Amino acid sequence: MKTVSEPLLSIEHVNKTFHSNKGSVQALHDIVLHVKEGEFLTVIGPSGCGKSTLLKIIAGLDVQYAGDVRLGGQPIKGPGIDKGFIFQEPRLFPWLTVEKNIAADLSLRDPAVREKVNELIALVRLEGFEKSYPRELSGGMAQRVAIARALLRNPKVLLLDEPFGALDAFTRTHMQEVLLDIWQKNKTTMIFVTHDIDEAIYLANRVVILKPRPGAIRNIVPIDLPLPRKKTTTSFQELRLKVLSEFEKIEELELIDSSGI
Amino acid sequence: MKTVSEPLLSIEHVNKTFHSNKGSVQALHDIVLHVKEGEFLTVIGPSGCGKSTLLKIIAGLDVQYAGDVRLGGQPIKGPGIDKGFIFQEPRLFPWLTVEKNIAADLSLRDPAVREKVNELIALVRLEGFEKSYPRELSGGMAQRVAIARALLRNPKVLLLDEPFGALDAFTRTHMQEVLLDIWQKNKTTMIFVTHDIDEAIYLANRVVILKPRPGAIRNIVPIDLPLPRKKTTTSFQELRLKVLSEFEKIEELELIDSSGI
Amino acid sequence: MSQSVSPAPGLPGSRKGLLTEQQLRSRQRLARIGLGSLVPILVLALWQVLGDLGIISSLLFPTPLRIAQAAVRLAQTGELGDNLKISVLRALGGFALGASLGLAFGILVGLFRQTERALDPTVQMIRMVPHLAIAPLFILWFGIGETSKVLLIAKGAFFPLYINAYMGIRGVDNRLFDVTRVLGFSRWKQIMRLIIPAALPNILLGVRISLGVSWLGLVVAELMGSTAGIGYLMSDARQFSKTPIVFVGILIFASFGILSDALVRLLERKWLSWRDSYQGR
Amino acid sequence: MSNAVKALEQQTSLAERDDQAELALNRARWLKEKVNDLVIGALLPVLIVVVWQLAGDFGLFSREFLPTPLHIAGEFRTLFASGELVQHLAISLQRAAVGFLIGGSLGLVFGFLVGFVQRLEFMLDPSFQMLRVIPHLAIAPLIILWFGFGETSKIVIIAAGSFFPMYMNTFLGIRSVDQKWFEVARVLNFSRTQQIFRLILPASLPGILLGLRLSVAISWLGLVVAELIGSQAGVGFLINFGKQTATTELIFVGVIVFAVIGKLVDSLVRLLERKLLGWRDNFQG
Amino acid sequence: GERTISTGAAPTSSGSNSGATKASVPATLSYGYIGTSKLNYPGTAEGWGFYKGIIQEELKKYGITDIKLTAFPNGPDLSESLISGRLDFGSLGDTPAILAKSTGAKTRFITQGTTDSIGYLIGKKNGPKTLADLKGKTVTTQKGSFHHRYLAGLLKENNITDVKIVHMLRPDAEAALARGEVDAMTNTGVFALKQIDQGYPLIDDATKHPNLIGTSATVVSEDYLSKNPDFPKIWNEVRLKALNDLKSKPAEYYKFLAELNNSTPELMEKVSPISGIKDVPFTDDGIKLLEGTKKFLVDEKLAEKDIDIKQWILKP
Ligand SMILES: Nc1ncnc2c1ncn2[C@@H]1O[C@H](COP(=O)(O)OP(=O)(O)OP(=O)(O)O)[C@@H](O)[C@H]1O
Ligand SMILES: Nc1ncnc2c1ncn2[C@@H]1O[C@H](COP(=O)(O)OP(=O)(O)OP(=O)(O)O)[C@@H](O)[C@H]1O
Ligand SMILES: [Mg+2]
Ligand SMILES: [Mg+2]
Repeated sequence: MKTVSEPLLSIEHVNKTFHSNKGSVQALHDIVLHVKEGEFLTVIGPSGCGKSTLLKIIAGLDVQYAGDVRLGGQPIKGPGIDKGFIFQEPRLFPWLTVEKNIAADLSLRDPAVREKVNELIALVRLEGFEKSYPRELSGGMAQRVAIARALLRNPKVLLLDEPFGALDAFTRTHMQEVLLDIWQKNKTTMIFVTHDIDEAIYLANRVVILKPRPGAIRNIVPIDLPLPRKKTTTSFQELRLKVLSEFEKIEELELIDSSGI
Repeated sequence: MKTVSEPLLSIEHVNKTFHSNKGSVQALHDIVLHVKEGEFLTVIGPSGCGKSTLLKIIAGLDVQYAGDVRLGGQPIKGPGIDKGFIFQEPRLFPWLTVEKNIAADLSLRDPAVREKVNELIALVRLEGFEKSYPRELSGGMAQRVAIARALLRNPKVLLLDEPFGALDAFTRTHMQEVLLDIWQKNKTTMIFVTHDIDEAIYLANRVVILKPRPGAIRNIVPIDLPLPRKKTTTSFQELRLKVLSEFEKIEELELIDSSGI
Repeated sequence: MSQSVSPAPGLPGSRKGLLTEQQLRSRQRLARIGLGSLVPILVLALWQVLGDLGIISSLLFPTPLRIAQAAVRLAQTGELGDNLKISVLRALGGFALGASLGLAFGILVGLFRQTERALDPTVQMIRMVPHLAIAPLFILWFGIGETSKVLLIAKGAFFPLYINAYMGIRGVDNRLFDVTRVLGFSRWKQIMRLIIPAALPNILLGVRISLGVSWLGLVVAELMGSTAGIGYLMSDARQFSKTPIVFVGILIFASFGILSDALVRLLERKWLSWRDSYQGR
Repeated sequence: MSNAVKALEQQTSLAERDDQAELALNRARWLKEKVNDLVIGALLPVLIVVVWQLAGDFGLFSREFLPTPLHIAGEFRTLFASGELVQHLAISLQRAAVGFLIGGSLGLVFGFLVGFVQRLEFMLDPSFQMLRVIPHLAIAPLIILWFGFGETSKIVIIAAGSFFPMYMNTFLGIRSVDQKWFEVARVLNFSRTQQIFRLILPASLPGILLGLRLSVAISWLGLVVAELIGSQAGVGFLINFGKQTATTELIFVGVIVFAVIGKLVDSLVRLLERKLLGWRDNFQG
Repeated sequence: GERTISTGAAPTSSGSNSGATKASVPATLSYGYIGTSKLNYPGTAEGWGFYKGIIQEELKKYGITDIKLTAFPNGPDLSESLISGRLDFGSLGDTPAILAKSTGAKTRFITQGTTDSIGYLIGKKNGPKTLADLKGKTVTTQKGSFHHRYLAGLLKENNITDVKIVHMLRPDAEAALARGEVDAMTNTGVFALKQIDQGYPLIDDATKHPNLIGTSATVVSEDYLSKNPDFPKIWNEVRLKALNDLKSKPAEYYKFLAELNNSTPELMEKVSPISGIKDVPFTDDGIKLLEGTKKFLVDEKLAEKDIDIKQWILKP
């Protein structure tokens, strides 16, 4: 099944089942996926289909699965500095201020760190809140802190679990540009979970569509539009329809035309 | 300033400032807003502009503000069963199963409650997870439990803080329909915070646009489209452009056309 | 830890997962018991050997075998069983009284700032009053019957539960409190569905400490004119320099510690399974 | 409570207030609340003392066992005037402090180790749980055997008492740190020390501080037992001496000193709690 | 492992000249006594000697430069300390000393300082007045002490069998008696007098039963004796010196006692008269009392094993 050009990340026949006393839930079923270095992959799928689970397995946070996951040819042993992760919830440390949350294990007394942190705070537009505690932040602000925290470390692979979910349309657009910038500059490999189909197409090289119960890959749609993309172009709209129709096959919804997703 | 026809909810010159040892943040500035009974109001605005704060004040969760807020002519003393609230995060009780979280203080042994809970679980599409604990749920699933919990009580006023933020496009559309259904059936007054401009226009009688620092009302756009609405109609798109341009005046973004929000 | 529990990635073992997990769990329990008894067994062996070699005074420190003999003798005469029964009843009675009051007051003080202000300073002061110093007052007020003993034990059991319940409640996340307010929980429901479960880890810790303290309180309580009980047995044996019996008492105390601890752990496993907290590595 | 605050706010909020005024108001309110706390808190003790004195004056109980507050005050004055009390107090405080420092820090360290490493938990925790319920009085001879009857044994007794609450609360504090933060720490590649100092320590701080409070209390109470053998000074000695010579006033002076100092130290820890746990958004009653 | 039999021979060589042993004598000596006080001295001749520095001065001549005094609340605590080797010698009541010896403590008995420890039996108000009234009643005592021995002996002599004896420390017992919860209690010296003053009936006291009087015992650990075989002789000499000094200033002595016990010199003179302090290590009467006590403890199965008092006593 291996592709000829060695992929950076290879996921081979991954199955994952959660057990509890009430029974078991199969979250992932025979997932096969290869990601090249520097690729931007977006993942979409219905709520509860296993996107977060997949991301956690790639991050090395969850090692109780069947199958084989390799990064750069090596089996993934655990999380590491080379893999950045943005959780679905902000998960800030409540006892640390914004800037300390971003610095996390690094010392703010190090001028290089200090400078980078300040830069990132400006990038996520949180100037003036450096010394605030998480409970003093709004939902979107907390999420931006979490993004800044992951970006600080310049990981080789960045795993993002709905990072822009709590952001308004404009902040979101801004953050998308920031992410694309970083991607192009650093050649970071991105795996990005989102619920926004436009966002998925706007950012990705390939869109992975998952279907639920058990979570499995429904289809992978390559996006070959040149950058920068415009959401209003016909080619964009065509791809959008394609992704939507794939999605549609999963769900039995007839609301699409009326709600005009 | 009072309108002639007595509004259900009247917010008069509300100011809210958060104090901390690092200084103070004015979250709301001179907010004046009147909501009629049975109205569907959506609130949009940049992240951190004070939407959640406003909702909490209306709910009676936050009483340390200046100004006057009245519900049905009475000053709001505190939260109550007549005002439903869906928080920005799910805030489920981690020690209760899904069905018990939805029932919350009601007993599942009561057949009426039982039936209603089962109905709601079906409505938010969580069949099979009745006995799961919150930590076994995905982000979107948890949010749907929170929605079901608020819906169970049939409140007169429902305050929703980005309730569909963690849902995929299709589940989201489904939930929008569910909400509209309830609104039409029960004549619930809805105040709905969202980041999705389409959603805001699709659901609302009026869209309130807030601007940040300090949070103040930028404009209120009445939506007079008949129900059911279609997002693809020109009138919808016109309103969309209007809301966008109002929004645009707040932010200094030039990305709009390229990203095509 | 999690690393070693998982089936090695790459093995197609999802079907077998359940089985191995159970096996692993029972193996883990065995390892746990084994590891747990390691230290006591080593200590006992060393103790016996040193005692036999005469390195430690067998008068002050009778060897485990002699202690065992004394225990067997006491058990055969029925003395041990009778005294144990009385002591357990006293300790449990005192614990039940003190702990339930401690819980009730802890909840009251934790819930309402008004009661906190009025009661907490006084309670904190009483907490610092030593048992031994006020034993005569207890006798004067409550006599030397069971009442005073149970009350003295209850006094000891009160505080750990009080303070843990109180602090547990004050540690409840305000965001969940807001949820109960929005959902219009009654006070009672707020206590039963939010406060108790949220403070449960702390409350159970309080129960553990309280149980230990009640058991320890026996020693002082049974000094107050009693003719039976393990505490009495120990102090009596000390008066007559019967050290092995003192050690039998100590062993009973120790095993009670283990027992009560296991009990509360069981409760923890049952009631706190919803938690997803750190388990050590 | 909060309604009162609201009313207060509304009264003054007609005009726009600047931050300065608001802050000053906040501070004044805080001060008022503190004074209020103190008054309400003192209400019950004062009431008890008054009833106690009156009951004593009416001869409802015998002075032999329960002297009246005035008598105790008299004894207190005598002891204080002669400088004895301060001396006893100084010695006791020193013993309790040293014992607590040793026992508390050992409790902290072991709580940490056992909380952090599951294998150590399995190995050590059962033994600690056994040791926890062994009465001091019963093992006094062993303490003498090993540590004599000088300062060492006193400090050992106090340290042994203060070890366990600290140990148990630290252990529990660590074990209730939410797993999701550990995931964050792992993703951010925290080193062991960083995991301890940036995650576990702050997250388990509420538990540790509670342990501190219990532990301080026990080291203080342990003085009575510790100062039973071979001591000529200390508050615990005063109590024991009072018992031996049937000087009830002396016992009560000791008890009251215990209660008051204990309460003060406890308040100190709570102050620390407020300082260190400012980041928490928890229920305030 | 009991190896107590052969040791009787060891101290027979005590007649050797003191100069030879001087070098091997440990410079520190630790002494234990019963009773908590602010001065950290016991009563009687020993206490006086320490208080006045007489004993220190004398012992210096024998190479003992450092003396540690330790107060104990109870006899058993002191015995345990002796066994543990933390104490070299100590003074306590005869009953706990015998009890410890009978369980195998390696001690020798060197001085019987007083033979006048009087136990009092105090009844509750409106309670029993005579010994016969005690039938079926509850009496508290501190078990293992000389009052226990007194009470048990008293009851036995009078053939009163169905009395419930409960162990209680003195302050607790006084409270129980005040409450009327127990019918009688045993007490000593000052405290008994105080109770009688308060109107509690005195049912009996040991002065009426000379065979039930308690004595005190100074015991040395065998371990220490092996290092300093001359010690019994030295100690008794030193003690005698202190006693002689004390006898010359009785007023000062009673004041000293009063300070120790938080009491008055008058009361002290009454309960601990100087006349009670013996100027020889052992008297025949004293040994007889001791034998009686031992026999009683053994007969009552309070002591584990019988011991030979003659063997135990080490006459210098
Ligand atoms: N710890 C767990 N224990 C048991 N079941 C779990 C656990 N975590 C997730 N699941 C189950 O696995 C499935 C996939 O969950 P996952 O969080 O991966 O979904 P998701 O695709 O991220 O959904 P969402 O978009 O709503 O976040 C769900 O059915 C969920 O109930
Ligand atoms: N408890 C608090 N203490 C101090 N400041 C706060 C607190 N809560 C909110 N704020 C501040 O108030 C402002 C408004 O916050 P709010 O949560 O209302 O924003 P929001 O509009 O809901 O944003 P989002 O869309 O990101 O959720 C923010 O600047 C925030 O920092
Ligand atoms: Mg997810
Ligand atoms: Mg918000």
